[in-house]
Parts: sequence; structure tokens; C-alpha cells
Amino acid sequence: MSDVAAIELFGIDKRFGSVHANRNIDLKVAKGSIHGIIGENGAGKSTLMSILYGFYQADGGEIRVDGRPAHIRDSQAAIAAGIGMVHQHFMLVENFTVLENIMLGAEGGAFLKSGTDKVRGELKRLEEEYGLDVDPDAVIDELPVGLQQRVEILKALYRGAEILILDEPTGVLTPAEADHLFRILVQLREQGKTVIFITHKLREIMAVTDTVSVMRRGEMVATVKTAETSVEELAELMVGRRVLLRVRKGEAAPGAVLLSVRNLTVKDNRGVVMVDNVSFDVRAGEIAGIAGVAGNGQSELLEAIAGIRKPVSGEIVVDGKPLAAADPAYMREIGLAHIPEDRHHMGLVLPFEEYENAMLGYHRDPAFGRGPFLDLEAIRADAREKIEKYDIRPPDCRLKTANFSGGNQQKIVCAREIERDPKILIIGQPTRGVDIGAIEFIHKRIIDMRDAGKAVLLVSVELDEIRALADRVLVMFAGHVVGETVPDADEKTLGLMMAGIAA
Amino acid sequence: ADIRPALVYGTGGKFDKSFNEAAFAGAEKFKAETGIDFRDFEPTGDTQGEQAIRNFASRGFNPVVAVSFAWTSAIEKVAAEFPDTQFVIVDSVVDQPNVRSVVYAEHEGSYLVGVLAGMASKTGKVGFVGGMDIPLIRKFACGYEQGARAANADIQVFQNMTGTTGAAWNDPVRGGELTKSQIDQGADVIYAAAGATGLGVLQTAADNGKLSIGVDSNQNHLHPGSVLTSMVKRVDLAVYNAYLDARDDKFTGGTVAMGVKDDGVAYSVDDDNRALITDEMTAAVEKAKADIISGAIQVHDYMTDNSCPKP
Amino acid sequence: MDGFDIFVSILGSTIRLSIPLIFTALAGLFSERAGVFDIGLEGKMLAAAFAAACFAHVTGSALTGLGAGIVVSILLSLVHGFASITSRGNQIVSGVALNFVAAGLTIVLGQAWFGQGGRTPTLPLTARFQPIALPGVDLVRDVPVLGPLYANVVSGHNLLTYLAFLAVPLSAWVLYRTRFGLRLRAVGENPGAVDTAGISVSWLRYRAVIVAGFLCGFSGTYLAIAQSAAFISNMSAGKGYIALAALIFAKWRPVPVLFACLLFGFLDAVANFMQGKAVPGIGEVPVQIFQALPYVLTCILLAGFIGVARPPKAGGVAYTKER
Amino acid sequence: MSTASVKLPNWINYGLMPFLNLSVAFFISGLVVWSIGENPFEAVSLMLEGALGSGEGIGFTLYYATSFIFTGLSVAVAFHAGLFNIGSEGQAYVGGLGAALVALALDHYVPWYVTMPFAVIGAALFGAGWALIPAWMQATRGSHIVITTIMFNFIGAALMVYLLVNVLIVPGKMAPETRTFLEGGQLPKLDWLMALFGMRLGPAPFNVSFLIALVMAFLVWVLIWRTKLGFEMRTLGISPSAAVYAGVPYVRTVIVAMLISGGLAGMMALNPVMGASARLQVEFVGGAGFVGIAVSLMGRSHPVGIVLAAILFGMLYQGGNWVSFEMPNITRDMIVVIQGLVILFAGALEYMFRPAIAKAYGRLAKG
Ligand SMILES: Nc1ncnc2c1ncn2[C@@H]1O[C@H](COP(=O)(O)OP(=O)(O)OP(=O)(O)O)[C@@H](O)[C@H]1O
Ligand SMILES: Nc1ncnc2c1ncn2[C@@H]1O[C@H](COP(=O)(O)OP(=O)(O)OP(=O)(O)O)[C@@H](O)[C@H]1O
Ligand SMILES: [Mg+2]
Ligand SMILES: [Mg+2]
Repeated sequence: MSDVAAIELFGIDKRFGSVHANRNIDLKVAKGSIHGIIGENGAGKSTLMSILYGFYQADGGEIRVDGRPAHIRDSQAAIAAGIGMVHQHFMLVENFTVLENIMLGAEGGAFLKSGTDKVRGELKRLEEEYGLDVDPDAVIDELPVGLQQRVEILKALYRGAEILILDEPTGVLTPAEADHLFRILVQLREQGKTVIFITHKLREIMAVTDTVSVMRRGEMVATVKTAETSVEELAELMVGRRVLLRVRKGEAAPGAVLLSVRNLTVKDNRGVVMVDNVSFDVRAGEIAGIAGVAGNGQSELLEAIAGIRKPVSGEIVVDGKPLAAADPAYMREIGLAHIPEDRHHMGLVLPFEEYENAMLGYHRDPAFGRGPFLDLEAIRADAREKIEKYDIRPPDCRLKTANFSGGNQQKIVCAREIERDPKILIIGQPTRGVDIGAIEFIHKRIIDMRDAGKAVLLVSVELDEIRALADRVLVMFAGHVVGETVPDADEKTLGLMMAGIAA
Repeated sequence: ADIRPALVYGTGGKFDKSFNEAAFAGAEKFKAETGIDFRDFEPTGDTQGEQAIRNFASRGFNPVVAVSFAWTSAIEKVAAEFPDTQFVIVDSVVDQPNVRSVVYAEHEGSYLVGVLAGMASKTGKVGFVGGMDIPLIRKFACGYEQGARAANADIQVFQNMTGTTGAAWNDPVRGGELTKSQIDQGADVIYAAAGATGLGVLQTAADNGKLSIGVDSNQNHLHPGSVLTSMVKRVDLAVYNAYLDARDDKFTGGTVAMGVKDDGVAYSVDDDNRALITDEMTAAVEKAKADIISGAIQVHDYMTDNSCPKP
Repeated sequence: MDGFDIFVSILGSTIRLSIPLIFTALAGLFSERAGVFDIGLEGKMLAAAFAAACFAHVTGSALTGLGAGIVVSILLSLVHGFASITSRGNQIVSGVALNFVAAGLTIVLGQAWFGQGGRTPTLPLTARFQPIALPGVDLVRDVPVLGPLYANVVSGHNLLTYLAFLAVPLSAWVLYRTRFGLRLRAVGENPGAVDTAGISVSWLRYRAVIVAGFLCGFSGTYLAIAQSAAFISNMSAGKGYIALAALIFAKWRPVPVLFACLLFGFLDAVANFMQGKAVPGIGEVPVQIFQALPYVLTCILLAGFIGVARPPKAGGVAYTKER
Repeated sequence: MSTASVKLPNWINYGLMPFLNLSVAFFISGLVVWSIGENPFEAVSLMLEGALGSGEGIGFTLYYATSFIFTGLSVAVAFHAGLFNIGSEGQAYVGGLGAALVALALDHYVPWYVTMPFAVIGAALFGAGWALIPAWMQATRGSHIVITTIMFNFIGAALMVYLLVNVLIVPGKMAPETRTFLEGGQLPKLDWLMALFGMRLGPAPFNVSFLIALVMAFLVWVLIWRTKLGFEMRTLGISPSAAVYAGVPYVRTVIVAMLISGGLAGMMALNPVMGASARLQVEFVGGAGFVGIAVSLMGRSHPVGIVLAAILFGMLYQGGNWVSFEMPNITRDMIVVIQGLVILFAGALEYMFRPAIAKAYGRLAKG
């Protein structure tokens, strides 16, 4: 690691319409270092890196590579400047082979013949050097995500990247794979290459980086030497205040089992088993939390319980009655409400006016209109009531939902589901991308639900959130519930469980 | 009388070198002779015809001639709305006092060109390519077949229709393909009764060194030396006569049938095809013509019973 | 005429009827594999036919006609490209619009220039692509079986026909063996991958639609000045859509495109031949059955009953980085 | 900064931009007219005169508009559910069969107002029937509805020609069409309506189906914005994933939306078949299904917008007929060109001016 800066950014600014994704950002990345960047969802990390990689154009600011001003008009220029990037969402052509993906853009001539031989040779070399082995003739579609990411890394290395950007690479990796990745990163550093590494996971930052920068709401709030900081400090920097918000909550008074999952197995869209023979119960008056690293089957589990995804086998028992073919409408009818983990994708229809979203999913309720018709007056009155009660701002039920901020959008979803007064509430990532004030409000509501004797199942990748809310914690890893513990269990135990190491 | 003549073509278009162009020629002839100009209109679709006919009538055009059976219902309607306007429909019959219906004995004319085809064919196989598959075109085909058989009892006649909608009048590509198919099957004289589609028939026959027979207008000049003859149908006369009668206040309604006898249908001979027709052929076809006029030959009209006699 | 002669005749006809489909379907292939849906194939073909006929008429040269057909067709492609690549408009709507414009404009201009109701003047033989007799035709004509096949099916077509058959392996080669082809296939599946590889998505897609225009230029020219001797209004008569069907039927792959087009051409040829003839045991089969068959087959394919037709993943969507 | 996500006020989105787009379309049309040696201003004034200059002209304009309202609504309903139905053409064609069968069956026995409801149902059922298979294929087999509806347009055309030529044709008649319906099978003209405004309808076939179209426009409005089904359709149309979450049954909603869309397209047949020609003819739809796409686009898929856009296209049609009659050098196909340009500029190039406008607006708003 030297003092020469591989990358310097001055005053980078970027807006997407009304969203100010990057605000006047300065950053310096030392040559031959591993530089971590952390920040909450939506903080602007990907945007910044995409600007560096020429994928987006900044509205203002300057980029220097190796001390020289670089005009990175497009990715071509970035590649020429020795920058490679592994995107958060892979940029692979899924029906191409590994070979074709690696060649794309670096074919080495108008005809493919000569290029393929070169790629094969180079792949062999990289495989030997870093242990990055992958069958060059495999079709991407058929590779597990871990290997797909490896292809992305190979792509960058094949193009001779001196500076490698990895945007949340570990989200899709098993702990073993992640460890392998870290070894490769260290190896790259030893060869004098520079690595920029984005993650949410503070542990990873501590484990592998030399320097870490923290982003919050589009701003670069700090850059510190990893050796001189701590997880606690980073967390505080990231969120802007002490994280461990302990909501006041009394003792749980668990009652009868309301929701019971029996030997559930669920596959994702690609046909991969994501939930593998999982069983657990949730009782009235308790919050069961499911902790785990993102992508370990929590999403699929929630979707299966909500009736959105058909399980392969197993059953879901509500209030003692096993359900045959569940669908979301039926689940709502029997008193199971669902706050989905992605409000933009599922929970809301953004172009709808607020009141329309305030009844989404409950629109067949006779209270909202007789027979086939909608009673707009009743619906709007109901929406206004919720706006009032949840302090949703601006208080206008005729406003397009897209025009509400993230926190208020989440309140719209919460209000809709909680105010139905369901028997069972299942929640995914209730406070993702939500500001502190709204977090507290939402947490309070969830506790109220418990205290009112409802069964609450909470899924969150934020361990702190789980520990603050849950009465008992189930840990999911690789599709299994690997253990159950109390929320006060020490962080180390929990972390190990989440990594699938201890039982 | 002072007249403002109007003319509405069929959907094949004014310059189809065939049916519609014949009508145009009649109107032009009238104009040249009398100095009275006419207005014409080319509808591109069925729904447009009625509007055009009515437009002419309501603006005081008189007489209004509509060529093509496609305007039958239109004339029925509009003639009732404008009882003081005189209408002419060609190729169809509308029974109203102010409508003159001009129909042709196409079967007779087709019989004559059939005789020529039968004699000109070396392979003993001749073809017929029709436009839209309607009784009228079957009438052409049936007359042709009878004539060809009269010339050569063993003749084989291939028969194809281009289509079943109005587009069939304007599809030379398919016309050519059907012709090629008939040529491949051995036909060496092909008769096209298909409006503009016939252009493709004549073209393909010429390209393949075979003979063809034109229709409605004299089409011999289109491919000199390849078009054996044309079955001319004097649509020009229908238009010309209507205008003339109207000018002379002699316009009458009712049905006018034009056959071989009144030169309403005929086979054409000119410099372009004279070399193709031998004296023997001339003799035979002239005899057939005389026999038709005299009644010695009764050419069966398909439309009387919707069937064609098979040998 | 025996069965074999009929067979030879139908094969010859199949080839003639397939040629415009082959060019057009290949055009669609390039465009759609690059992620730009093109239901304006019909319009491009028509416009090219018109331009080819006009220029062949004025200059008396078939090659000039071909050049004009190609240029006009590429111009329309560029409009489609502008709408769907640069303006990120709806590609279906753009295609529909161009079909309208081509159908109308060819007639309006044709009528204004030639006064023949949208038709162009009939071309002399010299201004058209003429049949080419391959060497040895007369020698082998009388050889049983192979002779007629060679003389009537293989030989005796015009230049464009042979080009169409060349275009298929050439397209396959371009698509699977060249840099351009690799990138083109990639951009239809995941334009992000292409973009992050430092390749301009827009320029790549523009090149793809230009190739599509180029190929439609051939199909239109074939219609007007090889297969016929003039432009006739609406002479494409839905062939663009049949070609589209063939493209789907072939699952967007070049060699299967050839066979799909030949199949659909064959159906058409059989329809022509079978007209008015009775099939033993069934009776006369309405021509409409043959006309509808390509579409019915394509639907059956699309319904997944004969394999799955998976369109290029990014097809029909404009590429935007910023939401 | 990118302009793609700049929000613009409604008057720009729904007023200025469509106006600019239309203006360009007409400007280019004018160039075409000018290039063939005719006077575009004369053409425009003739067009307006033909379309609006007399009771008869207005009658024709509204007659054409009626067809476009139906097909425009048809496209819009599917569109709200996220489905691009370009099969309205074929659905209307087959719908004509439904209307004609009812008219042929009843016209001897009952007056038109008894026939009418059955004809409406018949036309809608047949149109919906023709949309059913593509809908089913989209819903359950994932076949792209754009492609399948194109295919079904052609299959429908083949079917209808077969039926007209071989089954429905009047023996001995030339044209492949049914017999003329008696009065009991005809929809009466709206002379009285025109008379209210002091105009004479003349022979224009402006008929009762216009009123049916308006009723349908209202019902579509109710359906889309006032019913649970409409809410589900819109949810599905905007966000399929949210629709899953909300328990909107995908297969059922897709099929129902397409059936309604096909039914509306089918009803279009009432206008030409029972309102104008009083018989079923080949190719009577004449492209109205495709015009429906343009109408729906221009009307922003809102019934009021659709009615207005349909009237605009009706004016184009009737005005175009008039122009081609008065200026023989301009064939009626000029209208096809104008339509194409309108679809191109108001549809596909909808956002052509957006960046420039957004920039100008941004500057204005700031300054
Ligand atoms: N292409 C885009 N168009 C419009 N807005 C965007 C786009 N990409 C990102 N944004 C917005 O910019 C902001 C920053 O997003 P970015 O993806 O950079 O965040 P991030 O820090 O990478 O978050 P995460 O941890 O979830 O990946 C967010 O509000 C996001 O919604
Ligand atoms: N996609 C969008 N389209 C239109 N307007 C938006 C969009 N996203 C945000 N806005 C507007 O920008 C404002 C700021 O949005 P942002 O998500 O940054 O709010 P925030 O400060 O993070 O709020 P919160 O704390 O509630 O999350 C919002 O109030 C909203 O009006
Ligand atoms: Mg990110
Ligand atoms: Mg926010």
C-alpha cells in the first residue's frame, strides 16, 4: 500500500430526477489498498461506483486516476483507464457461455476465432493464479450465483483491471465462498492492484479492508483507517446516530400457536431450493424474528407463507387449520397480513394515488364498495384516517404514491396491513431505507401488535432490528433454520449461527 | 341536353390496362368527340364506392356510370335516393327505372378465345387464371373451356382463381405464380380474366415463352408476340353510349345485354398478334362467331345454373 | 403430369414464394436479436419494392433498383431506430406506424408520379432481375429425377434468389462467428452487459436495424423487379407478418429461419396448386386453410406445444440506465 | 442531469406535448402534399369542409368516429391491464359475424330495437371469443399477446373469407357478402339527433351505434376507475408483482380483460354492418382496429380522450375522402399516410420533445 492515489474523486454530484443520489463527493483511494465503502440502502454507493466506471455520467465533479484527470465518458474509457467493476446486479448475458461473456467487448478482432483461443489461455492462467476455476463452456444460466460472480471477476481481470470495484459481492455468497473471495482480494492487493469493496456487513469491512468510507444519504460522511475504527463507530457513522435503538417493550405473553410452518420446502424462480424442510411455530402475543444474511431463503419463506409463492412440499397451518392451496387473497381473508420486504416491487403501485394503495389487496372488502363497485368516498375516508393516525406526510390521499418519501411510503404499507387488525402479521425488512423517525414509529406499531395478542413473524437482515424487536430469534442459513436463540444472545454466537458455523 | 357525366371505377384502378381502362377509354372518346368533360373517381375500397356515387349524384352529375359489380348495392341505394339522376351499372343488374344495367355475354367472347387457345396449344393443355372467385369469372372460365374443347376435344383446361376478396383483382404476383404452376403442368396458352392480376399472368407467360390471352381491353400490345389475343369486352361502349344517349335525351333504363352479335365481346387481332394466328385459326374462330350469332352454337352461361357442363 | 413433375413444380414455386420471406425474416432476426422488435418489416418491404420499381423504371437498371430499395428501406429502419432506440418509444407502435406510412405513401407518390393508381409502369425485361441458367442445365435436363430437379428447382432463378440462400449461412456466420454478431446477440439479451463492456448500446442497435433495413431492401426489390415487373399497391400483402411468424417459428435462429420460410412458402405453393383440386378422401380443401396454416402453426408453437419459443430477453424494451 | 425523471405539469404532458407531436405529423403530411404538387392549405381547408362543413359531413365524421371509439376502447381496456392487444382488427371482423347472424336470424320477425340488444351481445361474444385464445395463451402459456393477436388477425381474416364465400354468400350474387338485412336488422340513423342541432344528416350512415359507443365509453370509465375488477386490471397493468402480492388472480384478470377488449372490438361491427351497409361484407373493418391503437394512444387510454381522438380520426377519414374526391391527385391513401404519421409522432415518438421541453421548463421554473 502506497500513498499514491489510484483514484481521486472531487465534488462528484448526481441527481436522478428529484433524488439527489450523490452530493458533492470527495474520495481518495490509495493504490494497492482494499478500500471499503459502506452505507445504508440507497445511500448512493452503487451510483458513485457506476459513475467511476462510466456507467452513469456525473452532473458535476472530477475524477483522477493515478493522479491524472480522467474523462470517463463511458465504460470503455473506464476499462481503458484500468478500472473493472463487478456490479451489484450482474451484467452477464445469461444464455451465453462463460467464454462468450468474458470475450464480450474484448474480442480481440472482428472474428471470434482468434479471440476464443486467447481467452481460454488467459482463463487457464487466472485459474492457476487465483484459483478462479470455472468451465469456460458452461452457460451462465446453469451456473450458481457464486460462480456467476466469479465470471464477473474474471471479466474484469481479463480486461487487465488494475482497479477492481466490487459492489456488494458477498450478498450472494456462502460464507466459504466469501472467504475465498477475500483471499483473492488480498492476493490482488499483494500484486499491487487496488480494490474497492462495497458491503453492508461491517464484519467483512473489518476483516479485509485497509480503509473504509461511509456514505449516508448521498454524502460521503467519513473515511477512516480500518485499523483505527470499530464496528460500533462505523455503524454510528452509517446511520447517523447510535443504532441500538431499544424500543421499550414489556414481557411477551405468548398464547396459542397461531401460525405453524411444517416441513416447508420452497424453490425460487430459477428452480433452486431456497427453503429446505423448514418447520417452526409462531404464537399469539409474540414476535418471532428470523435473522440471517440476505439470500438465505428468508424472502422465499415469507412469500410462501403469504401465499405468493407455491411451496414444493410441506404445509402451513393457520389457527390449527392446514391450508391447501394458499393464495394471497385467501390469506388476507383468514387474517394473515403481510408487509413485504420490497415496497416498490410489491407493497405499492407507485403511480397510484395514495388512497388506492391504502386498500391494495383489500379492495374486495365490501366496506370499500358494494358488489363489483368501488366506493371511493369510503376508501378515501379510510385512507385519510390512516394518514392521520400514522402521521403520513404530506397528508394528501390524492397524491401519487411515488411522490412520498421512502419512510412515508413504508408507513402507508404498514398502516394498511396493521390497521386491518390481522391475527397474524408477517413482516419483511420493515425499515429498509427508512429514516430514523419512521423506524421508531414502525417498531412501536409492531410491538403494539404483539401486545394486542397477535402473532408476528419478523424477517430482517438487520441484526439490531431483530434483537430490538423479537422475543425469540430463529436463524436461517442456506434454506434451513439452523437454530433458535434469545434476542439477548451475544452477537458472536448469533453471527456464527448466521454464518452457518455453529448450531 | 347539358350533361355532366361521371364515372366510378372498380377497385382495380383506372389504369389496370384492362376492365377499368376500357371504361376510361370510352369516356375519353366521348370527351374527344363532344368536348364534354367528365369527372371520374377511383375508389380504393368497397366502402368508398357508395360515397363517391352519391357524391356525384348529389352534386348534380348525370349520368353516373359505375363499372364493376361491386357497386350493385350502392347503385340500388343511391338510385332510389336520386330518382332524377341516370345511372349505369356495368356487369350487374339493378332493377330500377333510372338505372341502365349493362351486362355482357362474356361466355361467348371467352368461347371464341377458347377456340383460338385450343388450336394454338401444342401440348393440348391450356390454362385459365381468374381474379376473384365469383360467378362472373366462372362464366368466363366456362365459356373458354367450351371453346377450347370445341377446337380440341381432348384438351385439358387448368383453372385457378387468384383469391376470394377484392384484392384478387390486384395481385399480379400470385397471378404469375398460378400461371407458372399451370405452365409447369404443361399449359402453353393461358387466359387471364383477372383485372390487374392478369398483368402478372401475361408477364409470366411472356417470360416463359408461352402464349397468353388478355381480357377486357385489347392487351395484345403488352407483350407483342406473346399475347395470342384478347377477349375484348366493350366496357368503353357502355360508357360512351350512356353519355351519348344522355346527351341526346335518349337515355333508357333496363338491361342491355351485349354479346358477340353486337360486338360487345370479341377477340382482337392487330399487328401485335397477327403472326400468331394462322389462317386456319381465323377460319375456325370466324365460323364459331357466325354460329353463335346464328344460334347454331349455344354457349352455356355458367350464371344461369351455377355450373359448367363437363364432357 | 405425374407426381414427380408436380413435386418439381411445387418445389420451384416454393422457392420463388419463400425468397421474400427469407430476406425479411432474416431482417427481423437481426433487429430482434438486438432487442428491437420490428413489426414494420411489412412496410419496409413495401417501400423498398416501390423504390426499386421506380428507380429500375427511370434508370432501366435492376441493380440501381436494388440500390434504391435498400436505401429507402434503411431510411425507414433509421426512423424505427430513432423512435425505439433514441426516443425510447414503443417499438410495436413505431412498427405499426411505419406500416401505415409505407402503405399510404407508396400509393400517393406512385399515383402522383405515374398516374396509374399506385402502380408503377411495367418494366422491360432488362430492368429486372432475370433468371440465370446454371451451367449444364440443358445437358442434364433429361436425366431422370435429378435432371428436372436441377433444371427446374436449382437452376433458372434470378440473382436475388441465390443471394437469399447465401444470406442464410452468411447471417449465421455473422451472428455466431463475428464480433458484431456476439455483441448483437448480447445486446438483445442484456444491454447492461454490453454497456458495461464499454460498447455503445445505441450504436450497436442502430447497426442491427440498418442490417434489417438492408435485408428488407432485398425482399422488396425481389417482389417488385424480380418476381414481378412493376410495383403494385400493397404488393407485400402480409408477407412481412408471415416472415415474422417464420422468425418466431424458427426461434430466432438463422438456419431454422430458412426452413420455416421454405415451409410457409411451400404451404403457399401447395395452396396454389391444390386450388380447385380434390384431395382424395377429404374433398376440396379451402385455400383459406393453407393461408391460415402458417399463423396457426406459429400460435401452436408459441403456446409451447412444439418446444418453447423464447424471444430475446431484452426485446421490445428501450434501454435506459436511469429510471 | 438527465431529463428523463423530471416531472412535468399536466398541461404539458396532456396538452402541449400531444399538440406538438400532432403538429409535426401534420406538417410532414403537408410536405408530402406539397411535394406532389398540390396545395396543402387547400387540402386542409377541403378536409375541414368535408369533415365539418355540412350535416352530412359531420354525420360521416361521426360514423367513422363511432368505429374508432369502439376499437380505441378495446385497445385501452387491454392496455390498462398491461396487455397490448393489436388484434382488435380481427376481433372486430369476427364480431361482425356475431352481429350479422343475429340480424339475419331476427330481422324478419322483430323491430330493430329488439334485434339490437341481441346483436350487441352477439357481436361482443364473437369478438370476445376471438380474443379468448390469445388471452388464454398469454395467461397460461406465456405466449406474447402482441404476436398471437397478429396471428389471429390473419386467421380471422381467412375464416371470415371462407364463411362469406362458401357459407353466407347469397347464391348467384357476385360479392361475398350476406343478404341485405331487413329493417329489423338495421340500426336506424340518428337524423333526429342532427336535427336537434339544426342539421341535416343526409345519407351519412351516422347511426344508433354511436350512442352505444358513448355508453360503452362511459361503462369503460366505470369499469376502469370505479370497479374492483378495473382496480385489479390497473394494478396488474402497472405492477405485475404488486398484483401478485395483492392477490389479483393473474389468469382470470388477463382473460377477463382480453374478453372485454375483444367484446368492445366486436361491437365495432355494429356500426358498419348493421348501421351502414346492412350486410356483412369482406374486409368491412378496413383497418379500424389498427386505428384504435392510435386512438387509444392519443386519448391516453382514457374514455374521454378516446372519444375526442376518435372524432379527430373520423374527421381525417371523412375529410380525406372529401379531399381525394375534390383533388384527384391526392388519393385517399394520403389519409393512411397521415394516420401513420400521427401514430408515429403521437405514439412511438411521444417523448421526442420531452427532453427539450423538460430543459426549457426547468429553466423557466428556476428563473
Ligand atoms: N438508475 C436510477 N434511476 C433513478 N434513480 C436511481 C437510479 N439508481 C439509483 N437511484 C436512486 O439513487 C439513490 C442511490 O441509489 P444507489 O443504488 O446508489 O444506492 P446504494 O447505496 O447502492 O444502495 P443499496 O445498498 O441498496 O445498493 C436511491 O435513492 C435510488 O433510488
Ligand atoms: N421516485 C420518485 N419520484 C418522484 N418524486 C420522488 C421520488 N422519490 C422521491 N421523491 C420526492 O423526493 C423527496 C425526497 O425523497 P427521499 O426518498 O430522498 O426522502 P427522504 O428524505 O429519504 O425521506 P424519508 O426520510 O421519509 O425516507 C420526497 O419527499 C418525494 O417527494
Ligand atoms: Mg447499491
Ligand atoms: Mg429515504
